[in-house]
This record gives sequence, structure tokens and C-alpha cells, in this order.
Amino acid sequence: MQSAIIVFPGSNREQDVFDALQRASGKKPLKVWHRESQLPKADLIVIPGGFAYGDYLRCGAMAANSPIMREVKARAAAGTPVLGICNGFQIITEAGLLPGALLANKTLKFHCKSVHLRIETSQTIFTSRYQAGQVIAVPVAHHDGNYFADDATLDRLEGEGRVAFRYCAPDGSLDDASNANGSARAIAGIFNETKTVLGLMPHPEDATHPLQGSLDGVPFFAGLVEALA
Amino acid sequence: MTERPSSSERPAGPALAAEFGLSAEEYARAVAIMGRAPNITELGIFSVMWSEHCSYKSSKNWLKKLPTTGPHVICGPGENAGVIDIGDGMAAIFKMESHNHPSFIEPYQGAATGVGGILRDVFTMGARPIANLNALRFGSPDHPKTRHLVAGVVAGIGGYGNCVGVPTVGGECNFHPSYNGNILVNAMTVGIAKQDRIFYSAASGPGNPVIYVGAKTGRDGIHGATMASAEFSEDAEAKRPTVQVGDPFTEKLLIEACLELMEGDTIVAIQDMGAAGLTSASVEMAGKGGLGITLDLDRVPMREPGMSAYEVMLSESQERMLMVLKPGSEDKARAVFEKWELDFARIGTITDTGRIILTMQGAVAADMPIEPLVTQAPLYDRTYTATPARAELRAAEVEAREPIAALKTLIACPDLASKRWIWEQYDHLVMGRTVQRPGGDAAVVALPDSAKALALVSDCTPRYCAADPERGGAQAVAETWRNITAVGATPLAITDNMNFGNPERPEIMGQFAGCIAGMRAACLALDYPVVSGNVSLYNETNGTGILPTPVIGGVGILADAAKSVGLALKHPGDTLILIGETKGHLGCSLYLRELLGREDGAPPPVDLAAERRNGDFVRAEIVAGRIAACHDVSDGGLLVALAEMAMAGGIGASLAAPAGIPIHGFLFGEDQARYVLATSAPEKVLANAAAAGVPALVLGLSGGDQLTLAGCGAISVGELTQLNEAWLPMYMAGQTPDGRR
Amino acid sequence: MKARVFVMPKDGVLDPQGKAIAHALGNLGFSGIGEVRQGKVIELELHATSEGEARAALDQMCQKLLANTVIESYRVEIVG
Amino acid sequence: MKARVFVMPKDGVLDPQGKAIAHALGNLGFSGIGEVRQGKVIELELHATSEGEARAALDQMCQKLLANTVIESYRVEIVG
Ligand SMILES: Nc1ncnc2c1ncn2[C@@H]1O[C@H](COP(=O)(O)OP(=O)(O)O)[C@@H](O)[C@H]1O
Ligand SMILES: [Mg+2]
Repeated sequence: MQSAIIVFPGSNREQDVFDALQRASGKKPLKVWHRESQLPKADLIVIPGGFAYGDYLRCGAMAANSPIMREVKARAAAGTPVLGICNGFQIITEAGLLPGALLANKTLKFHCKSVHLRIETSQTIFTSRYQAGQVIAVPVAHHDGNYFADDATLDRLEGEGRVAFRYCAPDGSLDDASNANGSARAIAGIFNETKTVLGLMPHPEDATHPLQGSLDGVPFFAGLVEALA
Repeated sequence: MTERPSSSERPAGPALAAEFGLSAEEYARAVAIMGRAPNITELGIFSVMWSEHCSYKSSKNWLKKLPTTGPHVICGPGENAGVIDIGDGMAAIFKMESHNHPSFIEPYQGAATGVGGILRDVFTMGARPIANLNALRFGSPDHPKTRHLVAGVVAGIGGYGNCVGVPTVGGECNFHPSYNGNILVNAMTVGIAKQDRIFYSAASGPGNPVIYVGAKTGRDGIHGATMASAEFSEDAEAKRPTVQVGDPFTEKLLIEACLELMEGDTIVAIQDMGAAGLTSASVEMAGKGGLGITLDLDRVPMREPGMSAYEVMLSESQERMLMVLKPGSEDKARAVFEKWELDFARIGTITDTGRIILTMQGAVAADMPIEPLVTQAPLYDRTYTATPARAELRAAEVEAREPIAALKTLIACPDLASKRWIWEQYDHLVMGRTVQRPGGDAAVVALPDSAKALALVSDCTPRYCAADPERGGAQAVAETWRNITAVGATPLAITDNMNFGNPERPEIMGQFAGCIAGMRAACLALDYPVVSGNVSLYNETNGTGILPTPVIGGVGILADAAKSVGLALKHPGDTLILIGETKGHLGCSLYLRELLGREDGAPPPVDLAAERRNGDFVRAEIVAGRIAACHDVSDGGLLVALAEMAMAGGIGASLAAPAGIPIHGFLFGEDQARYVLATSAPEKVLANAAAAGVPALVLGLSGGDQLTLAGCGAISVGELTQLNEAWLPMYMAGQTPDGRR
Repeated sequence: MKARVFVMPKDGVLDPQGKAIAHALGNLGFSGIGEVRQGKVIELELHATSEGEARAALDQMCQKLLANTVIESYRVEIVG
Repeated sequence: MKARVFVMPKDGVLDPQGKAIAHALGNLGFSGIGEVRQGKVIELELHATSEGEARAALDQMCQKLLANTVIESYRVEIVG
């Protein structure tokens, strides 16, 4: 699997996902600077975490308008899988690849910690190595991860099986305390209609090495490599 | 809204010099050097170069006493940051710096720009920053300003560090009324570089271009360096300059651009523009090279129209660097900075005249000799009086309280309460190499493409320093050494941040001298040299000084990151062993302060030989894989240490009662050089300890969900955790734990 | 020409900042505070030959960048 | 009574957000953009018997909470 990581000014977790992808696929991902006019051929496009353009104005807004995003949207429309993690989720949502928006955490504070996620579906290229209902532990690190969409959109997402992950308690149950950023219906990640675009706030890439304290992100990348080999 | 004195129109002279913070004698010296009265720009340059902050005029004679060399020291104090050898051709580059006064005035921006400044000191030397730490000291929680200051400082540190993508992995946070009017915000950055790719600040090559890169210059923080060198008074509000605002996004670009340029062969010298901005950067670069410099100030990228030469030279706008390039490499360098969308301007030339000559709008704005500006800077041997020694306090003279109740009080007191509320606001995981996270003894950060890791910590116990500066100075160094040892790493070197009151008062200089003496002794005994540091004096408000606070930032190395241990109990049934001798020293302890409302007695003695022997033993046991968890015993004493291990692991322990010393001394005494180990191989560990002459005492076993003390009752780990975690979030929400406002 | 763009959270969209401000004002002893909403104001200088031209450009800027119409509404004011 | 409070970075104080917006608008092809400054607007309902009383209360709110007067200036508008 050849993946391409888009690097914006202010991206800062590009190396984290680079390392995770390299460990899973044995192949170095390409890092693509946002001003490069050509997006190389890739089996997977990743928009990494960070603070693209400082997250000034609105998280992800300026990067979403970057010329390379037109190319990313075209590839996504043609079926190339796109993964947006954290700031990447904010960017692809601002760019219209996914519905809704990410508001400030309900605490109005940045938070960095391990959270539990419940896998909502295993029927996608991103989650095939997990079981539906399985609970995994991965880190989050964001200030604006509070997923918002109107009720009709939320109903549609749920009806179409497009909720990928929810914040949950260690036993998989949903409660306010586990949903620390206040996301609508505890949503941590969503798919597009074809389930080839995933945006999520947590960082599975930071749970892929024994020294990182959790290996629960390994199946995420292993599944992708298997699906896109 | 413009209360700013339009200083460009004021006649320069003794009156203005005094306003700029120069004494009459210093002004006379400036006139002598110039052979005439300096104009306002020149006077501004004298005032910042000769400020306490830049010249170290009160502290230099004392700093010389610190040991700064060692087999792995590549570059000690004198450059932007210290450099040590960490093997495999790699170096660790680190420093700590204060932003105390700005953070008191504007906590968010003050703290944020503090982080930005220390990052620049590290990457200007060619290092990629891999970790930040921060040592914070606030006033009493009851003081009306404290909550606002904590909220702003923490948000500012997070706001900057999170955005630049450098993990903030450690630090400390204490509260004491002596900081009510003068908080301490000390930030530390650690970076790594290839040893053959380290960049220094001495200019060379007359004719070489002087390049300005980064953000534009505005009227930010003019006279910040002199502000950091003057005592606060209530009217500080009125005098304050335009506060510097940090732009972490620009900093991130600057890091990437500088490191990209540093891969090539274009840079002769590079220096960040920190306190005193363009003035200190240009004077120091040319001065260190024994050369001169000319600057055309019209070419400086400016954010505001109509800035005077004085303002351009003294601006403390953030996110700016000055470089001297090799001839012919300007275009290559420009392309890099243009890629990162940063300003890039050739503003001058290195000369062989030994003078700094500034021109603006066709006129000479300043023309001064550099060498005397640097070498004839004032240097004071300030009078000092030693802090009177305090009587030792015997445990028998201290009231004994019921141990479990005392533990509950201690674990929830502001200094010992969990600081999770703080470090969860810091991205401590970005870069994916944080092995030991905040909340333990030292943070451990794995190195890229290597099995190795660095162990990082900051520490100081100001109440000990106030009671006995020499013991306190030694203790601060020893505690960082112990914290690094407790994760299994070998301590290598330190940086320091000397925060003290007004050096013109002999008792303050006495504290300074005492702390230096203690630090020196500990550094020598532990082979743990000082490679960089910072001094912040005049930390006083209306004549009341802070507790002497020499913060130590320690760096150690692990050959194998996977061998590091944390403090969390890992499994039930492990034997808990106390390493080190316990005499039950309660003087200056938290038990004394939090339970009995007393702060008297002498602090615990620091036996550096025992420190070294015990630490070397503990480290060897960890590296041999026999230790499941390790924690050093410090603030609060043994029972607090055990409770912290239990809470972190969610596993209880049962402990036997001690014999021979009063139980409150045993459980809450703060004797030094001690660790608690959890092991499944107790016989081997005890035998090795006996062989090494290290005191070792079996305390009991891990297991269950309670902390049980034979004969004294028990408490559930859940209740302890609740007490320990509740205080800070409740306090920040404006509540006391019992629900009152 | 100088313009001001106001960007406010839409009705029905959570406004945690606004809520926090209302709460904090209450704690400070200000009584009788009703709903509080926090938005952004962007002041900018732009080149335009007429107010109409300026408004058209500003509308474009809001649609493309300054506001996210999923969660925000905007209003443009020409200052002079 | 309904009021609006505008909080802007003071003149001379760096406004990284404004700077970034100006830059982004340029990249989007909007030309002729001069200085951009970003601030906050806070809309609130408050109980007051006169405009004077409302203004006095709002001024207090700004001093104590809504504005950081070290780096920001504020302006109050009574909407009705
Ligand atoms: N307390 C100290 N101990 C050791 N070195 C110090 C101390 N204070 C300052 N230094 C060294 O003096 C030099 C100047 O420090 P500083 O003015 O803070 O540097 P910068 O201007 O780069 O921030 C640095 O090399 C620093 O490491
Ligand atoms: Mg420096």
C-alpha cells in the first residue's frame, strides 16, 4: 500500500502517522507539501493532525481552501480512500468531504489523554480488523473535537451506518463523562456515503508501538494495509 | 490610548538613563566609553545590554562557581543553550528560561511567549525540539489573582506548545503566598541534533551578509529586558509596554525553515532575537566574533509605520532570528524562507571595525564600540549575609496525628494534589515517542531511530531553600538526579533557572550564594554539570521577596527505552522495599505545614555520598529488569509516595508498622536519598543492596484495593484517588471541595 | 474601504463560549443576564470602487472562508 | 435590554489571526486586501432600567471579564 500524507504549514502529527503506516505496510508513505501542484498516485490519502495555519479563524478552514484540497476531493470522488485524523478531520469536514462541523470542546479546554472508543461497524476498510462493539483505548489531543450536525444529518449518519467510533466507558456504555468533548451522540469519527472517507478526532497512530502504552491502533492500520494492498 | 512616552523626542541624558534603569555610575561609564553623551538609541542599547537580564551583573561572579564541564559536555554555558553528547553522534541541547514578570501582567501571552522564547534558544543551535517542561509557582490559592493566573498560564503554555507540535511532558506546580505578587513561569526545552550539525552564535567573515528572518518587528515589549530586571511595584500596570503576543504558527514555520536551512551549508552563525531583540542578537554575534556589524534599519521588516531606530533596536517582537550567511548563499536561504512564507531580509553586513553602526533614513542612528559594551558591562560583588541556620527539629517534638487522616489531608493539599488538570491541557503525546507521561518522576521520551530515550525533569523545593539555602540548593539538584534515576535513566547534566528577590538586599544575595554553594556540591558529587541556565532577580512586590527558587532541569539517558519503569504498581504480590535511610526528619516537611500550620525547623540534610550510592544501586536494579515500579520519596514522605504508587496503578498495598522511630517521622519525614521499589525478586534485590551497603527495608506487599497500615487502619485506593484528583479541578471551577464557593 | 464582518453561531448550534460567559458573569455577581452568544468580528480594509462591489466581494469571502455556514451566520457592514 | 460588546486587539498589538486571514484571503484570489484584525463580539440580554444603567454594567463586565484590557480594547453598543 502506498500512502500519501498531505503536509500543511502547521501540521504536526504527520510523522506519527508516517511511522504507524510504515510499521504496518513496510513502505514509506510519501509526504506531500500542500503547495505541490501534483498529488502523486496513492492508495490512501492522509490528512494528519496538527494546527494547519495555526487553526486561526476556525480549525481547518484555511487548509480546506488550499489548492491541494481540490485534488484531494477529486481523488476521493473517484474512490481513493481518504483518512483525516484530528486536524485532518476538521479540514476534510470544512472542505465538505464529510457533513457537520467540529466545535470547541464543551470544557473549552484542550485535552490530551487516553479515551475509550467503541467500534460501531467492522464493515469498512478502516475497521475490518475490529469487531463491532469492541472497545479500544487510544489517545485524543484536541481543543475543538465537539462534533456537531443537525438532527436530520445525525439520523442519516446513524441510519446509513456511517458512525465509525463513539466515545464510551471502558465497558462500552455511553455516558456524559466519557464523552469529554461533548460530541453529538458521542461521535468520535464518521464516514462518507461510500465509507471510503473517514474523519476521526482520536489518534490511532499514537497507539501502534509498545512504548506508546497501547497497541489498539495496530488493527486500524493493519486492516487498511490488507484492504488496499 | 497611546500613553507610550514618545521617547524618540526626549533628550537623552542622565534623567532618561535613570528611567531606562541605568545607575548614575553606569551612565557615566557609558559616556566614557562613547567619549560623548550617547543619543537615545545608543542609550537604549546600553540600558538593555547592561540590564540584569542580559548582563548578569549581580550573579555572574557566583555563577562562575558552578561546575560546567564533564566528559559528555559539548558546550556549557555561554551559548543559547547547553549541549551534551548522548552517543551515536547525537547531542541533546537544552535550556530553561523564566518569563515571570510578563506572565504576571498577561498570563496567557506571557507564558506562551516564554515557551516560544526557549524553543528558539534550542532550535537556533540546530536542534529539533522534542520536549518541553514547565516549572510554575503561584501565590496562595486564596489570593484573589491566583485562579486567573493559573488558568491563563496553563492555557498559554498549552496554546503555544500544542500548536508548534512539541510535547509538553513534565514540570511542576506549587503554591505559596510568597508568590502572590510575583509568580514564576520557567519553561524548558530539550532538543536533539547531530553533533556535526550544531550552530553557534559567533559571527565570522567581514563582508558576510546579516539576515533577518521570521516575523515582522512591531513595538512589542520595548524595555521588557529592563522590566525583567526591576522590582514590581503596584504601578507596574501603568508603566507596562505593549505586551508581546505569541504567534505559535509562525514559530512552527520558523522551526521548520531553520532546520531545513541547517541541513545545507549556508549558515555561519545564528542567534534568536530574545530579550532585547535585535540589540542583543547583533551585539552578541559580532562581539563573540570580535568583529563589527552595520545594520540598515530601513530594511528591517516592520509591522507598523513610523518606528524609530530606538524602537526597532529594542523591540521584543517574537518569532524572529538573525543569521550570518556564507557569501553567495543568500538565494538558497531566501528560497527556504519563502517556501515557509516567512520574512527574509538582508539588513546588514559583518565588518572588521569592532563597531556597531546603525543607519536609518540616511542618517547614522548609532555608532558604538562593541567590545567595551560587552566587557565593560557592570559587574557587582553585592554584599550578602548568610541565612541564619535553623534548629533541627526532632520528630519527638512534633505532634503525631492519626496517619490515615494525615495522609488524606496531605494527598489533597494544593502542592500534592494531582496536576492532571494542568497536563491534560498540554499535548504530551505528539511526536509519538512519550514513554513515561506526566504524573511520574521523570518523563521519558524515546529518540527517533534509536533504542535510546531521554529522561527529563524539573524540580526545586523552595521552602527548603528559604530555610537553608545550601541544603536547598543541593536538594534541588539531588532530587532531579533521583527522579531521573527512578525511571532507570543515567543523569547527565542540568540547566537551571535561578529565581530570587532583589539582589541589592544582602539577605537575598545570601540566599543566592547559599543555593549556588549547595548546587555546586551536588553537581560535583553526582557528576552532573550545569550546561545552561538563566537568572531572574527582582522577583519582589513592594519589598516582599519570593522564596528562593533555583529550579533545576535535569536530563538523563536510557540505553533502552523499553527498560524504563514508572511509579504505578503493576501487579499484586510484589514486595515493596524502601531504599535509603529513614531518620524521620520532619523539619520543613509538608506534614508540618499542612497539618500543624508550621514552617519551622531545618530542611532534611542531603548526604550526597548516600544519594549517589543509593541511586546507582536503584538504577542498576531497574536496568537488570528486577523492578516493576519505582518512586522516589520526596514531598510528603513515605506514606505519600506509597499512596502515589497505589493510585497510579490502581492497586493497593499492605504495610507493616516500623520499629524504632516515631511513626509520624517514619511515614511523613522527608529524609533524602530514598526510593520505594516494587519487585517480584525481593531476595535478589535485598542481597544486592546489602552487598552495596545500601539500606533496604521491606515495607510490605502490593495487592488489594486498599492501602493498609498495620495497626493504623486502611483507606481505599479509590478514595485516595478521588481526594487527590478533586482539588485542582474544583479549585479552578471556583469551588472548594466541600462545594462552597 | 473599511468593512466589518460579524460571524455568529446559528440558532440551535451549541455555543459553549456564550454559555460559559453567562455563567461567569453570574458568578461575578451580575444578575439579570439572559442569553449570551459569542461570535467573531473581522475588520478589514479592502479595495472596491462601490459599496455594491465591496458587498459582493465580502459575501464571497464569507462563503469561502470567513464563515462556516453549517454552524454560523454572517452579516457584513461597510464602515466607510 | 439587548447589547453587543466588541472586543478588538489594541492598536499595535500583534494579531496573528488577522494576519493569517489576510494571507488566506490573498491565496483565495481576493486582491486589494489591506489590514485585517479579528476580534470578538458578544451579544447579550441584560436587565436594566435605563441605557445608562446598562452601559455602566456592561463597562464593568468588560473590565472584569469580557475584555483583556492589557491587549484588547472594547466598545459597547445597546441594540434595544
Ligand atoms: N544560572 C545559570 N547557570 C548556568 N548558566 C547560566 C545561568 N544563567 C545563564 N546562564 C547562561 O548564560 C547565557 C546567557 O543566558 P541568557 O541571557 O538567558 O541567554 P539567551 O539570551 O540566549 O536567552 C546562556 O548560555 C545561559 O545558559
Ligand atoms: Mg538566545
